[in-house]
Amino acid sequence: MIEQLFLALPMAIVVIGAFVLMLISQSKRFNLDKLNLVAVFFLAISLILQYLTLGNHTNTFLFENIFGDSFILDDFATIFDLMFTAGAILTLLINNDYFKSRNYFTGEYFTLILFSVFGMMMLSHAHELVTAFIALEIASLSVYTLVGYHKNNKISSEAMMKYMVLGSMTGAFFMLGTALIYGAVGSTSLTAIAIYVFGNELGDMTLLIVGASFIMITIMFKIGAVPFHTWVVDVYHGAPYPITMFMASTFKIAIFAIALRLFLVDFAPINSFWTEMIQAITILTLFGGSWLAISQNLVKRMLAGSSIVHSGYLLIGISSVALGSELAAPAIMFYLIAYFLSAAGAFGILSFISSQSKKQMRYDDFKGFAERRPYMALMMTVFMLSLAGLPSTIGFLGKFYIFTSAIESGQILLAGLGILTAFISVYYYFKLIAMMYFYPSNTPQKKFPINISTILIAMMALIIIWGGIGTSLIPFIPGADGFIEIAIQSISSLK
Amino acid sequence: MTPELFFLLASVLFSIGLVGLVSRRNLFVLYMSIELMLSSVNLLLATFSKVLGDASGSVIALLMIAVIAAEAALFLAMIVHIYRKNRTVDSDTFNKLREEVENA
Amino acid sequence: MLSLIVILPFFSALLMAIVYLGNTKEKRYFFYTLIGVGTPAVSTILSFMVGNTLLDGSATIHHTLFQWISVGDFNIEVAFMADRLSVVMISFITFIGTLIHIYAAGYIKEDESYGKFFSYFNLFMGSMLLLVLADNPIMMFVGWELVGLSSYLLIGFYHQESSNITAANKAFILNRVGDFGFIMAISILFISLEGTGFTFDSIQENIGMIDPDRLSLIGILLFVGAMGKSAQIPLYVWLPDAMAGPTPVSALIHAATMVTAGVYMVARYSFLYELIPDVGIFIATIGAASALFAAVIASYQSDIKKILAYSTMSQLGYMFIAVGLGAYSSGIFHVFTHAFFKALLFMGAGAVIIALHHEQNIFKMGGLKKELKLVYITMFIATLAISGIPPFAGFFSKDAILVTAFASEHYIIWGVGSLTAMLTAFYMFRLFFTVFHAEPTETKKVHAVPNSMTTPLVVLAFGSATAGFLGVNEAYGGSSWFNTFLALPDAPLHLSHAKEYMLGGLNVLLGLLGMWLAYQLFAKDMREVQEDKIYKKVIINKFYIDEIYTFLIVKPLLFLSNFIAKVMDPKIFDGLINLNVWTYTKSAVLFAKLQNGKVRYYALYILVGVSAMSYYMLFKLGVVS
Amino acid sequence: MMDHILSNIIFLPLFMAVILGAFGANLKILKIGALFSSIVTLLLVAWLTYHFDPHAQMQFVQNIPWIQKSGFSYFIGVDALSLVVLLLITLLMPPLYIYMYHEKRKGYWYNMMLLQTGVTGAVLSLDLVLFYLFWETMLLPIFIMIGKYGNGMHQYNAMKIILITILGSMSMLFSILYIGYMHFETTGVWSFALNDLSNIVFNAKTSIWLAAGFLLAFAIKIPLVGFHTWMAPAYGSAPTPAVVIMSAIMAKLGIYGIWRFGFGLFETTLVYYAPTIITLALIGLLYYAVRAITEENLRKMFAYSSGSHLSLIALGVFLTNEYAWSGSLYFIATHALASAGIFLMIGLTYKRFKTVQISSLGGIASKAPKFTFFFAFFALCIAGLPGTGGFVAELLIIIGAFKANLWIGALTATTMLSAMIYIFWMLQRTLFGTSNNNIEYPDLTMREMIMLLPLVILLLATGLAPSLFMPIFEPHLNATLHDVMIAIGGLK
Repeated sequence: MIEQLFLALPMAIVVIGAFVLMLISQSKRFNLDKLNLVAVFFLAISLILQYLTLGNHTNTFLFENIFGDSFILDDFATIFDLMFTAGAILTLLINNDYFKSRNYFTGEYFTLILFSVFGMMMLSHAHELVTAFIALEIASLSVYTLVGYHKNNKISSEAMMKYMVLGSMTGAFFMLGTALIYGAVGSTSLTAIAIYVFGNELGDMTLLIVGASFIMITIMFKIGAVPFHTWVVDVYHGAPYPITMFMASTFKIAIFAIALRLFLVDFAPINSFWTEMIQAITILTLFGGSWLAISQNLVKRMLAGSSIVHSGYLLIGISSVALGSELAAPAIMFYLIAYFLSAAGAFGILSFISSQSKKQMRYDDFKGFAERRPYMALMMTVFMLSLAGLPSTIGFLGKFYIFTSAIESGQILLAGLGILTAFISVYYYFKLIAMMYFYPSNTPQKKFPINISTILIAMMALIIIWGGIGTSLIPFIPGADGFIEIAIQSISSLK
Repeated sequence: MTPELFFLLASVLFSIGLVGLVSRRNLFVLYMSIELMLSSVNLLLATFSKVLGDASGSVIALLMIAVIAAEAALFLAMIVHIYRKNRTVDSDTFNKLREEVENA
Repeated sequence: MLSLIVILPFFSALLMAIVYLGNTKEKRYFFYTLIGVGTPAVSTILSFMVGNTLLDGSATIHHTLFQWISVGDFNIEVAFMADRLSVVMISFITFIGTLIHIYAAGYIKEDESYGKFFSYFNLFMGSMLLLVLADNPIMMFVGWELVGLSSYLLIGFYHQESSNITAANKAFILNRVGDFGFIMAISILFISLEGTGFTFDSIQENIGMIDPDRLSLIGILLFVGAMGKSAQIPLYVWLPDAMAGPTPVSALIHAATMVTAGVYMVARYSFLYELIPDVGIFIATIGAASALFAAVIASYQSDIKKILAYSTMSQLGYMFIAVGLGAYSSGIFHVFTHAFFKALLFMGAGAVIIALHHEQNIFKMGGLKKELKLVYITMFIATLAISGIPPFAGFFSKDAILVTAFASEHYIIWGVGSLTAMLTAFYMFRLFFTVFHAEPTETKKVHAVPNSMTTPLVVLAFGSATAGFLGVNEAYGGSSWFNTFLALPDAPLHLSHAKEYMLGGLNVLLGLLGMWLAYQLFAKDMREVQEDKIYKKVIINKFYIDEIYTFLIVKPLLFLSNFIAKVMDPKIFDGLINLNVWTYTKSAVLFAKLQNGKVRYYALYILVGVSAMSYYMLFKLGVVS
Repeated sequence: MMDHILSNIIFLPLFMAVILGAFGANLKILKIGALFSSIVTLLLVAWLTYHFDPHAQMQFVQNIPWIQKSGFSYFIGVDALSLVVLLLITLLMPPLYIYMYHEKRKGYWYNMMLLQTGVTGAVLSLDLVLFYLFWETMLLPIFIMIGKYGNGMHQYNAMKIILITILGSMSMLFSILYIGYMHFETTGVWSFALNDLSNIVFNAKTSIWLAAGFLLAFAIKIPLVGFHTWMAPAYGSAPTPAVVIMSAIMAKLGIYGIWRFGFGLFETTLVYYAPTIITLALIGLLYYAVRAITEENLRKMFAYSSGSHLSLIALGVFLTNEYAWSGSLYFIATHALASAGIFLMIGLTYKRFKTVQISSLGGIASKAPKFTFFFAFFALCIAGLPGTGGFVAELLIIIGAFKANLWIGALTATTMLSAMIYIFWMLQRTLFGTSNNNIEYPDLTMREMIMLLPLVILLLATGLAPSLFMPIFEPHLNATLHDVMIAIGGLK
C-alpha cells in the first residue's frame, strides 16, 4: 500500500502543488518570484521522485483494487513524466524575467501550468480510454486558458478561441472513437482492447478500427499534422512566449505518450492497417510544414511551422513502426527527447529576448544580434543547428535514427523526402543565423546577464552538444549513448 | 425502438454538429454544435451500454457530462470575454492571426 | 663540367634577380656587367673545352645530375648529353651569345633596369643551353618552355608600353601552341615506347617498335612545336612583333639561337624523321612556303628590324627545306652560318638605331656610310653573306641546301628556294642601299656608337666571312668537314659536280640580279613604298594574316567567353536552381494563403481531412472499392 | 602528446579557440594564440611526416568506440593520401595568420581556428559519420566569414554556398545511412568504419545510387562543371583567408573524398561513372578556362582557373593509371600552394587598392617590382610553367590521359594552352602598361615577403626535384591502384 502511494506520489504532489498555489496565489504576501519558486519546488520534488521510481516498478497498475487497470506504471510513462516536469520547470524558470516584464501574469498562471502537467502525467499513465480523455481534457483546458492568458490582447484571445473551438471539435472525435471502441469491445480499458484485438481477425473489428481511426484524428490534430495543422501557427503566434514554449516543447510530447502506447501496444497487431494513410499524412506534413516555415517573417511563426515539420519526422517513425521496424520506436523516443531540448531552448531564448524588449520577434529584429549578445547568439545558433539536424548536435542523431528506421522498413522514398525537407529547413534556420551574424549592430555589446534563465539556456545548449557528440567513455556524463539507453529502456518497458 | 435508430440519430446529430461548425459564424452556434457532437456521443454510449447490457457505458456517459460541463464553463467564459472586448461574436471577424503573405 | 655550362647562367640569373629585387634603384653597373657578361664567357670556354674533347674522336658525353622524377616506368633524370650536334650548337650559341652580351652592355647601358635585363638574358642562355644539351625529351621540353618564357620577358622588357606586352603575349601564346604539339608528341612517344627508357639513346634504339602511322603522327606534332619556335607558317606571326624588344634580344633570341631551336629539334630527332620521309616532304614544303612568303613581305617593309625579322623567317624556311629533305647537317650548317651574319645584321641595325635616336624606318635614314664607317663595312659583309655571294658564309650553306633540293628531285621546292635567294639579295640590298647610300631626306645629327658595341661587329663580320669554309663540300674542293663531323643520318645525294657548279652559278647570278635591282631602285633616291596598287597594299599589310587570325580565333574565343558569362552561367545553370527555388516559394505562398485566419475554414480543412480518412477506411475495409 | 598525435593535430586549434573564447582573450593574446596553435600543429605534422612510413597503409591509427549504440567510432588515421592534404593545411595556416596580422575583428580569428579543426578532421577521419561531422563543421566558419566579413552581395552568396553545399552533403548523408544500414543488415552490428564497410558487397543497382550520393557531394565541392554556380560568387565575396582555404583545401577535399570514400567503398561503380565524370571534367577544363578570359574580377578569374585545374585533377583521378594518379595527387599539393599564393597576392592588391577589378589596375610593375615578381611568379605557377610543381603534375596527368586514350589526351593537353591565355592577358592588364591611377603603390613589406617566401621555395622545390616528394606517396598510390585494378577486374 505504502509502496503504491510512493508510486502515486509524483502525480499527487503536482496536483497538490496546484491546489496549494491556487490558495496562496490570492494572498498579497506572495509575489511572482515566490509563487514561481513554490511551483518549481513541487515540480522538483515530483521530478526527483520520478527519478527514484524509474526502473523499479514492481507492480504495474496503480491501486489496482481501486482504479482497476486504468493507471499503468512503467518506465515509459515515468520517462515522459520526467520530460513533462522538466519542461514545466524550464518554462517557469527561464521565463521568470518574462513574467515580471509583463503585468498580466498572476498566481493562477502557475496553478494552470501545474494542472496541465498533472493532466499530461495522467495521460502518460492512462491505460484506459476515458481516463485518457479526461487527462487530455484537463491538460487541454488549462492550456486553452494559458493561451488566452493575455486577456487584454486581441490576438491572445483570438488564439484561445481558435484553439478551443478546434480542440473541442477534435475532442469530440476522441470521445466518439472511445464510444465506438466501447461498443465493439464492451470495455474501454486498454487491457481488454488488447485482448480483443489479439483475439479477432481484422475483418471482424470494423467498429474498433473506425473508433481507433477517430482517436487517431485527435492525435493528429494535437501534433499538428497536415491537414489538421492550421491551428498550430496561429495559436503559437497568439500565445505568450512562455505558453508557446510550454506547448511546443512539452504538450506536444504528451500526445505522443498516449499515441505511442496505443500504437505500439494495443493496436500493434493491426497498426499496419493505417500505414498508407500515415505515409500520405507524413508527406503532407513534411511539405506543408516547411512551406509554412519558409514563408514567415516572425521567428515565432517560423518555429511553429518547423514544429509541424518535426511532427512529420516523428510520423515517419510511426509509419516505420507500422511496417515492423525494430529501430523505429526508440528512434521516435530519442527524437522526442532531442526535439524537446532544442525547441525548449529556442523558444526559451526568444522569450528571454522579448522579456528584455517588447518587440515582435521578426527576422530583421535579429540583425546584429551576434554583436549585441555574442553568447546568446552562439546558443541560438546551437539550437538552430540542432533543429536543422546538423551533426555534432543531438538533433542530428535524432534525424539519423528516424531516417535509419525508415530505411530499415524499406521506406526509401520517405527517408529521401525527410532528408529533402531537412535540407529545406536548413534554409529557414540558417536565415536566422545569417541575420544574427551578418549584420552590424548599432547598439554596443550588452553584458551577458548571469541569472537562472541564462544559465539554464546555456546548460541546455551544452546538453544538446554533448547529446550529439558525447561518448559514454567519460564516466558519469551519459552523453548520446545515455539518451539512446533511456529511449530503448522506455520502449522495452511497454507491455 | 431498435438500437439502430439510436445509432442513426446519434450519427445525424454528430454530423449536424460538424456541419454547424463549418458553416456557422456565431461563436454561440459553434459552441452549441460542439455540445451537440458531444451529446450525440453520450447518446451513443448510453445506447451501447443498453445493447451490451453493461452499466459502465452509462457511467462513462455521466462522466462525460461532467467533463463537458467543465468545457462549457471555459467556453462560455471565453465567449463572454470576447464579446466584452470587441462587441461581437462573429468568428470571422477574428482573423488577426493569419499569414501576412508577402510576395515571396 | 657539362652541367656547369647549363647551371652557371641559371645561377647567375638568380643571383642578379635577387640583388636587383633587393634594391631596384641602385645601378650596380660593374657588378651586373661582370656577372652578366662573365657567365656566358665562362660557359663559352667550357663549351669549347667540351667540343675539344669530342674533336679528338671521343664518343658522346653523358652527365647525370640527379633523378628528376620516377613514376613507375616514367624515369626522368636531369641529365645532359653532349654529342657532336649539340656541341656545335652550344659552341656557337655561347660564343655569339657572349658577343651579344658585350654588345648589350653598351646598348642597354642607360636603362635603369640594367640588372633585370642581364638577369633575363642569362636566364635565356641557361634555358637555351638546357634545350640543346638535354638528354631526354622532357628536359628538352623544359628548356623549350623556358626559352619561350625568357623571350616573353625580354620582348616585354619595356613593359610600360602596353603594345610591347601584347607582342610578348603573342609570342608566348603562339609558342605555347607549338609546345602543345610538342608535349602531345612526346607523351605519345613515351606511351608508344611502353617504358623502354626515355633518353634519346634508348628512344633511338627502340624507335623501331612504333608503327609508322603513329610515328608520322608524332613527327608532325613535333614539327608543330618547331613551327611555333621557328616561326614557320602558320605560327610565324609573332616574330615580326617580337622586334618590340631591345635589339640585342632580337639579335640573340630571334635571329641567332632560339628560333633555330626548331631546326635543331628536327635534327635531334633525325633518327625518327628518317623513318617517315613523307612528313619530311611536308616539312620541306612548309619551309619553302615560309621562305618565299617571308621574302616577299620583307621586300615591302620599311622598318629595319621587321625586314630582318622576315628575312630570319625566310632563312629558317631554308633550314627546314634542308632538314625536311633529310640533309640534316646542311640544315645545321645553315643554322651555324646564319647565326653569324644575322646576328651581325641585327647588331648593325641596332647600332644604326642607336645612332639615329631610335629611328627604325629605313626611309628616314640614308647616307650613313660616312658617319658609321665601321658599321657600314661590317653590314656590307653580312649582307653579302646572306645574299649568298661567295666566298662568304651564306653561299656555301645555302648552296648546299638548294643542291639537296635539286638532287632529291623536288624541283618545285628547289625553284622556290632559288627564287627566294634572288628576293633575299634584293630586299637585303634594298635595306643596305637605303640606309647607307641613298641621299638622306633630312639631315640628322648622328649619335656616336660605343666601342663595346662595335667590337662584336668586327668579330662577327670575320665570322660571317669565314664560317662558310668549315663546310665547303667536295665540289668546291673542300671535304665538307662540318657535315662529317656532325655525323647525322643524312639522305645520300648523287649529283655530278658539273650540276653542282651549275646550280651554284645560278644562285650567284640570282643574287647579283637581286643586288642590281635593289641598286637601280634604291641606291640613288629612295622612295618609301606607297600602297598605291592593290597587291602592294596586301603585301605591305602582310597579307592581313594577323587580321584573319583575330577574326578566326580571338573574336570567337571572346564571344564564347562572354556567352558563358552572360548566358550559360546566369541563365542556364543559375536559372535552373532559381527556377526550383521559385516554384517552391510560390507553392509555399499558395499553401500559406490557406491560413486565412477564419476558424470556420480551419474546421473545414479538418473536416476534409476526416472525410479523406473515412474514405480510406471504407476503402481498406472493402466497403467501397 | 605523441601517442594521440592525430587527435592533437585535429583538436589543438579548436581547444585553443575555446580556451581563448572562454577567458575572453584580448586581441593580442588571441593573435598570438592562433599563430601558436598553427605553428605547433605544423611542428606536430612535421614530426608525423618524419616518422611516416611510405610503405605502410594506415598509420597512427586511433580507433575508439564513440557512440557504441549506433556503431559510430572515433576512427582516425593517416596514410600518404591524407598526409599530403594534412601537410598542406598545416603549411598554409601560419602564412594566413601572418596575412591577417592587422585583422581587428576577433570573430575572424576564432573562425579560422574552427576552420582548421574542421578541415583537418575531415581529412583524417576514417569513420563515415565522423567524416560527415567534420565535413559539415568546416562549412560553418566559411558561412560566417563570407557572410560577415565578405564584400559584394556577401549575405546572399553565403546563403547560396551553404545551401548548395549542404544539398550535396545531405545526399551524401543518405548514402551513409544506407550503407550503415546494409552493414547492420548483413552483419547484425552497426558500424560506419571505412574498413568494415568496404567489405560489404552491393548489388550493382544500389551501389550506383549510393555512389551517386557521395559523388554529388564531392562534385559540388570540387566543383565539376554544372555544379559550380556557387563558386564564383563565393570566391568573389569571401575574405582572402577564406578564399585561400576554399580553393587550396576545401576544393581538394572533394577530390580527396572521391579517392578515399569513392574508391574505398565502390571501385567498380566508379568505373561505371568514369565516362560521365571524365566528360564533365574535360568540359570543365575548357569551360572554366574560356570563362576566365573575360572575367574582370581577379578573385573570380582565379576561382574559374582553379575550377579548371580541379577538373583536371578529377580527370586524373578517374583515369585510374599510375601516371594520372601521381599527377593528380601531386597537383593537389602544388596547385594548393600556387593558388594560396595567388589569392594572397590578390588579397594584398585589395589591401592596397580596395579593388580587384582588372580594369582599375595596371602599371604595377613600374611601381612595385617585388610585388610584381611574386604576383607574376604565382600566376606562372598556376599556368604550369616548367620549374614549378604545377608543370610536373600536369605533365604526368597528360601522359596518363594519353595512356588512356589519344583523344582524351589531346583534350587534356589543351590545359597547356588554356591557362596561358587568360593568365597572360591578365598579367598584361594588371601588372604592365601604364597605371590607370596615380595612387602611391607600396611595395611588399618584409612581413609579406616572409609570408610568401615559403610558398615560393616550396613551389620551386616541387618543380625542380619532384623525386624528393613523390616517394612519400608513390608506394601507397601504387598499392591502392593495384587493389582497385583487381577489384574492377584488371580493366584499364
